[in-house]
Amino acid sequence: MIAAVPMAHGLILAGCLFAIGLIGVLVRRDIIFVLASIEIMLNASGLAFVVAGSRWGQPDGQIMFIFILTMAATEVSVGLALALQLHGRLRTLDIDAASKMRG
Amino acid sequence: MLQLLWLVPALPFAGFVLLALSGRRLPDRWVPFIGVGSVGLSLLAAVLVATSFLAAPPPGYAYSQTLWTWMSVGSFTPGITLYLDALSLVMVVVVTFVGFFIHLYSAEFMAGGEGYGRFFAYMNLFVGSMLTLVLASNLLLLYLGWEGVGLCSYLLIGFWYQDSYNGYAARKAFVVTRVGDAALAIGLFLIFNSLGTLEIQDLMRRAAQQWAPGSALALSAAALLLVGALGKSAQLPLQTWLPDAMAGPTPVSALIHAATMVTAGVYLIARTNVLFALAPAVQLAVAVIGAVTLLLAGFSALTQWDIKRVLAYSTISQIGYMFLALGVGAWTAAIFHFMTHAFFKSLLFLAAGVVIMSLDEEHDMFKMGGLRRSLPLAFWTFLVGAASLSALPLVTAGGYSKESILYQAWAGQAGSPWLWAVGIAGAFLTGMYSFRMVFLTFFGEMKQQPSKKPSIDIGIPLVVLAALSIAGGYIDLPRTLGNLPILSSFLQNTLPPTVIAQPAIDTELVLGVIAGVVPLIGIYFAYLLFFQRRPAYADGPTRVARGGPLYRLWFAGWGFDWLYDRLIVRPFVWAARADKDDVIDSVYDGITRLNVVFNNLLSGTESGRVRWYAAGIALGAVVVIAIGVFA
Amino acid sequence: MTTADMTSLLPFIVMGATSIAVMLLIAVRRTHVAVLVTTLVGLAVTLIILPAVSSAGSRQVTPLLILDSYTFFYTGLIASASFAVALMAYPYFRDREGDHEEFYILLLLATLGSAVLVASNHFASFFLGLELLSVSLYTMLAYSHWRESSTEAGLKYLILAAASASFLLFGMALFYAELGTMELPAIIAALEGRVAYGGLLLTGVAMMTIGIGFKLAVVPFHMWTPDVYEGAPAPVTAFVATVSKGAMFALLLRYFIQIGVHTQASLFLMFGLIAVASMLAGNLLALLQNNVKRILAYSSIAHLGYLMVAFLASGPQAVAAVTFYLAAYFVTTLGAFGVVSLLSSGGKTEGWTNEYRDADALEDYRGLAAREPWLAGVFTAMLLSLAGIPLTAGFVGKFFVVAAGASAALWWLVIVLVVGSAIGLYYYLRVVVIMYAPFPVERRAITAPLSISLLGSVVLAVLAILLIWLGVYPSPLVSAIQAMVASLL
Amino acid sequence: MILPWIVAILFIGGVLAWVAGRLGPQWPRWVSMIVLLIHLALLVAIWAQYFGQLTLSSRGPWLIEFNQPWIPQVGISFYLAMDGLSLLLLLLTNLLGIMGVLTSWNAIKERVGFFHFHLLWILSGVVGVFLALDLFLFYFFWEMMLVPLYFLIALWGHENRIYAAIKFFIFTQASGLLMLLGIIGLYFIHGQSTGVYTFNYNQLLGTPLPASTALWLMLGFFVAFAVKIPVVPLHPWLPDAHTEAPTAGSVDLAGLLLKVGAYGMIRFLVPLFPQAAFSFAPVAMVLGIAGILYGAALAFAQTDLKRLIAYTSISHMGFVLLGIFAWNELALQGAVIIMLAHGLSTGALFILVGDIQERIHTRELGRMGGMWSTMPGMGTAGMFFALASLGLPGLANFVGEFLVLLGVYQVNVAAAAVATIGFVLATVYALWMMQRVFFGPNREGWKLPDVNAREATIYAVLMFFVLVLGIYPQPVLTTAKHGLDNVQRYVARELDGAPPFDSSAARLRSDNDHANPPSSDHRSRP
Repeated sequence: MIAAVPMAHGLILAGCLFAIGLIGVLVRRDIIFVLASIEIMLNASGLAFVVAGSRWGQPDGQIMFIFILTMAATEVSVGLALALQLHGRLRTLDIDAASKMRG
Repeated sequence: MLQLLWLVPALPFAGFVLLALSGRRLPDRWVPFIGVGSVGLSLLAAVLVATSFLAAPPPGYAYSQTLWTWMSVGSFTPGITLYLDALSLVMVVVVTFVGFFIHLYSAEFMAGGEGYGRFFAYMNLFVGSMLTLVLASNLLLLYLGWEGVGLCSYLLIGFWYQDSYNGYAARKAFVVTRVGDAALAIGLFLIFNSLGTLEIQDLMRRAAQQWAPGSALALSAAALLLVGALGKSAQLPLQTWLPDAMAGPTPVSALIHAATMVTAGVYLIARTNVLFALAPAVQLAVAVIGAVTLLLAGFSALTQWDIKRVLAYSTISQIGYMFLALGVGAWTAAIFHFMTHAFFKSLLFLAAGVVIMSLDEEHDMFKMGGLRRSLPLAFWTFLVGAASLSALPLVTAGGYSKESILYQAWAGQAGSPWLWAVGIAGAFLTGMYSFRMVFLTFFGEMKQQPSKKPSIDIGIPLVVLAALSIAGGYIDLPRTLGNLPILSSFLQNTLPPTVIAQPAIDTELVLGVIAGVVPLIGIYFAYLLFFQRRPAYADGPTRVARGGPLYRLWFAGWGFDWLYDRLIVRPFVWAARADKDDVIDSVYDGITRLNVVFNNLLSGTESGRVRWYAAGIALGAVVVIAIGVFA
Repeated sequence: MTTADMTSLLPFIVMGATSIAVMLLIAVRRTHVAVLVTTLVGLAVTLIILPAVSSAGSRQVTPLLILDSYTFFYTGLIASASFAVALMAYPYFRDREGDHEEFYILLLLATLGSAVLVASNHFASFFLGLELLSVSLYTMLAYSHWRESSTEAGLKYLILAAASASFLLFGMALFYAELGTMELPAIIAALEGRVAYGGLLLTGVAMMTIGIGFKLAVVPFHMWTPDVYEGAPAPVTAFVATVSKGAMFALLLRYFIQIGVHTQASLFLMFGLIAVASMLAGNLLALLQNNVKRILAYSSIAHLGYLMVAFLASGPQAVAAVTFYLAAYFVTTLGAFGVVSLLSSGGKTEGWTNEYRDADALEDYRGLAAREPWLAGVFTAMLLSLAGIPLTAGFVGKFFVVAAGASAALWWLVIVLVVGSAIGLYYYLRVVVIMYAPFPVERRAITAPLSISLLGSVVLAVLAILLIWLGVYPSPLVSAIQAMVASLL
Repeated sequence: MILPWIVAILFIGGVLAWVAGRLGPQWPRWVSMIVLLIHLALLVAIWAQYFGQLTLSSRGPWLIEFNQPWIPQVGISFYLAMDGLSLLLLLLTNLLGIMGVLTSWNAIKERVGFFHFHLLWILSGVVGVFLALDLFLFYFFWEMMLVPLYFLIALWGHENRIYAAIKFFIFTQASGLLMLLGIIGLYFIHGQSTGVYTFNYNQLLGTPLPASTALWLMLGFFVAFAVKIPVVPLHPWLPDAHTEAPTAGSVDLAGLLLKVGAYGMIRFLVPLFPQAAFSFAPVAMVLGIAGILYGAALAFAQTDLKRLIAYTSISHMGFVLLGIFAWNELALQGAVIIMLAHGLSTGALFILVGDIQERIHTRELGRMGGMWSTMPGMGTAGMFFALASLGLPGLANFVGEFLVLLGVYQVNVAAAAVATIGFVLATVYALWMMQRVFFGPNREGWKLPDVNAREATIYAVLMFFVLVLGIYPQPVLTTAKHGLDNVQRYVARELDGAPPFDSSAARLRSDNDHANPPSSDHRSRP
């Protein structure tokens, strides 16, 4: 049985992934990529759940991961639908174009 | 008949209420009947009460009549109670007597003018308040009368309200006297707090028991009462308002600023004599203030060109004599001088009123002259008044009263030769300025033709007062001249007798002669300066402009007005005006501006861009985690 | 799953069934009124069976849900709120083009999601309920697709909600990693003895707070609120401001008060700073705002700050105070946004551009008292309640929150509350004054008379009466709440 | 059972007036007039009925009580009670209410019903405050009376009324919240120490409080009442609110709302926190004196007549603050008399300004002057009330101010002495106002109608009361005595061991050597 990977490593990996996703959301201007980075963030937390689950040897972590996957899917689909609508109106996918309201 | 006492102050008040309510509806013909009538009835009542008082003096030589308790709060229960004794009897009779004749005079003098009813309403209110002041048995009721007369002097000085100067003079009078009243009020608090009562007779008894002579309480109480008296009686340093008070109609000056109100301070000190006896230092201060005031006022009177301002300064000077008498413990002499002064000073004012009226409101003596043939009645009565003012010996009432003051200033136990010397110098000055006034107005060539002749209504008061200015003195003849001290012995029932240090007869004789001769010298000087060498100036103001610096200083009342204006009035007005928009308000405006700044700062964060919001959340996350984990 | 479990689950089942019924109805024949009626009937049935079910006592149904009187009280609150939102939505969407029926499915699903949130006893149900609510919200926010700002609002909310959801999940994961269990009672038991939480646990709680903080729109996660409130259609804004925040706060209360998270000094300070920041920033941001929806958005941030003060006080007194305050806040915010939505739906407001703009500019409200005295009266009552003036529920709510704060001697928080509400007075009164200002003559000609729908005014009337009733005689509700709280702690 | 009616009549009257507004402009005026007259009849009946028994021994602390549980779970009860002090202030409220209605008889043209609705609700709020003895109910009425007055100023005010209305509202509301903290703090401390959680005034009295918390709670109350009185640093809302309010508004504002603060101090602040109040007394007295002098100085400097009168009320209420914190029989009676006298005289001055403004449509002193010639009636009234406000003996204000200073002198000599300067400054501004408005040349050539019948009756009634209160204040004093004894009942008990908190009074007394007769031992409280 391969040597058990210590939980801390797993969590650190999940943390790095999470940070990458977050930076992606902040930096990217295209809606599609923003949605992608959100996906990364969600998967990072899913990974954390799986690692935690494996530490306690319970399936709960993986069940939560499945919930997260399904939810991520719904989010992205709704997100793409909204992006489509925005593109229809503004002819651009630039997220900053959608900032008519301020102040 | 003593029960009628309450009628004496009530009648003038009733007159005031009637005139105030009727307002403009009452035709001018009826106004004097109410105005003069009410004071006349009050005089009648006073005389009745006086006769029954003298005939059968009530026990303890005092009669007290309580109308109702004004207020009762815990141990503080002042009542509206009238107290009649020898002192207040003299005051009541003089006030009502002089008041009645001045009302008679003003019935004709003020006729035809606008606000005739209003004038008599205020005059009646004044007489009522003065009588309340004089008859009050406790200091609170005295304070009510005290402020009442101050109010009426304000209303009457500012009677011709169209001219804003009169308004200024009236406000000045009320504010300056109000300063004195504030001190008096503090005196009242001190007395009540320490003695537990404001009833004058009780507080004097308790003060004698509890306060050691010269103790802090006695000194401060007497000092506060003195400041109150200074304010009302226009003595140093609160005398600046009286010369400006001449802006009011002449009968007002005669009644209020000569005969009655200004002597309220004298009455207060005489009434609370025990407190002053307990504080010898303050009593000495009274004498010194009196002496200094009579000198300064005398010099100032010498330089005035307005006939009424001369009389105003002369009043300040004569009251200085009364304060001198009170200071040296000559209580009865002070009251005697008050009585004679009331007669001859109101006479002078009324006669001057006739001159002013007939010369179409001309006040400048240098523009008058040679009126003795055209206004004989005014001339002769004015002459009698001036003689009595300058205390011609033997003949005039003023002579007797001033002579007794001067004698007791020298011989009195608290007196001193210095005070006497100042008194004599004052007498010299009085003789000089009073006859300067006579020569300038009535002698020399006629500059203006008098237009109106005074009628009978004005004549009677002049003649009566002239008679009293002459005969008034015989009521209290000193030892050297017939020894008939009727008034003093009568007053001794209330006021303590004066303690004479060396009662030697010859000193009294010598002093009497000196007191008689000095005014004559003064008159002679006036004759030299103002009768033989006719002054070349066309009018008063040029005379002052040409006068030397000392002359201008005296004209401006020794610069007190200038000093107070610089010291108090200007800074207060500047400070108030500078802070008009309330600096504290700007503090709150500052707070609101701070809020607006924060608002702009924060609403900057609402940039509308999603990535900015995400950054906000990320930053917030870092901060929250940092605090959550490490704090 | 015994029959007893099923009966206590009945309200949730009914809500789910109604949404399905609505879907079927749309498939059969698309009529707006019928859909509305079914939704209302469904919600009404849920409300009716609630008291019956809650009398059966609290039961744990599957490790996910705990159905005690606390849950049923909040479910009742949420259901009645969405009932009101549905009634407001009908006149709002009636004369706008595009099909409106799907809105009610989303509304029902969102309500179900909130109900699950309130009943949550396990991280899984927490997450499921949250996502069910969020996803249906994305589309509700973007529902008036003919208006670009609505799509923008939906998109912004989606991106930020997803991001914060991932924070939440990561927090849960850390919790799970540390304690090995995701059930609330087990967590409480595990943390019972522990005095100092480990680093992992603290980070976990902090990460979860970020997710929850976003949903409650407390500072520093509040920046999305004004744009989303302004962009979304008025009834949806009402829903977001009340149900989504209310449900999340109920969950926060259940979880963190039972865990006793405030006993940790660092966490207490964290929540305290969040509360202070929200109270001050919320009020300060609204000061010079000229858009009514944005003013109400900022004011709701501030009100959440006030709620946090009571939450930090913790103990039965605090839970009762929070619950009453939430009830009062629901009534007031629904009323306020109800007026906005009614005005936006009553025909063409003046200055109409091609896209149907909601009546949210302050100028739309100038002289409203002259034109619509009753509407202006209701809106004034709601604003005064937000400001905490007597005769309104807001006053009694604020009194209970301050009492809770004072009882726990959180003097510095209570002082900030006083300062915040003093600042807040300014912009509430600003709106009130504009309504009673004289209506300029030149605008009078070009403004068509508003045809206010009967349905909408009935809702507002009921809300106004409820507001005054809670303000003047709140003791029945207070006793109900105190009974409910006794069951929770 | 009569007490809730006293509050409810005005409440319902307000709604009736609003409804009557639909029928026509003159209806609401008559409705509010009738409602106020009924209210007056009720009050006078109570006063007549209990006048004989106005001592604590005969009637106990409260003339009438009404106690009904309101929110029992939290210990809040609808507890109204009336004693001598509140009866007097209710009579003042009613009188000024009638004056407010009379003076705005034809001044208010549009939305008359709505106007009278607010007017009567302010009065019902104030009546509620004077009667409430449950601290929560007191706070409830305290906040409730703000809203109608806010609307009164914001809708019927003058030029920048919105600024003034919002400023007034925020000042009072924010300080009210601080008082709420005080109330709740006291509620919990009492609850923890005695187990009984209640807002009932009688039970909260005498709660044992540690000194520092007592001070903080007392300060919470003090700030709220100080904003209302107003005490100097917290006063800037008053001049704006007065200047912009319609005449009826400023009459009620000056006459009633200022008294609420003073009443609150006498009823709640000192009895609930006696030790803290007396350790705070020197500071409060300094603030009182500052109020007197600052108010008078600023009144003199104003160019807007109504603003001038607003500042004068700051000066007058400075005396009240002084009197309350001297806390002996004389000072308290004086404070009550000043409250009544200030309500009457300053209310009358505001009506006068309103009438002048109706005629010349401006309040600028620069444009007035010489109006006595065209309006002697108005001039006499103005003179009378100006003299009342400068404290002329024989009129009401003097009695109050003299008693206050007499009482304060026993406690703090320096304070009394400096406050007496207030007399002089009062003379300065009162006469300055008369000069600028009525005397002097008629530069603008005003030809104005003199006082008409309605205005004359208002002035006559107010003059009558000011005069009677000045000449024969005894019935008012005995009624107030009942209230004040009731209030001092608790404090006296607390203060047995209190040191004389002003050394100067003690030093002065120790100087004189003779033994003092008992009367002057002012340390023994009644």
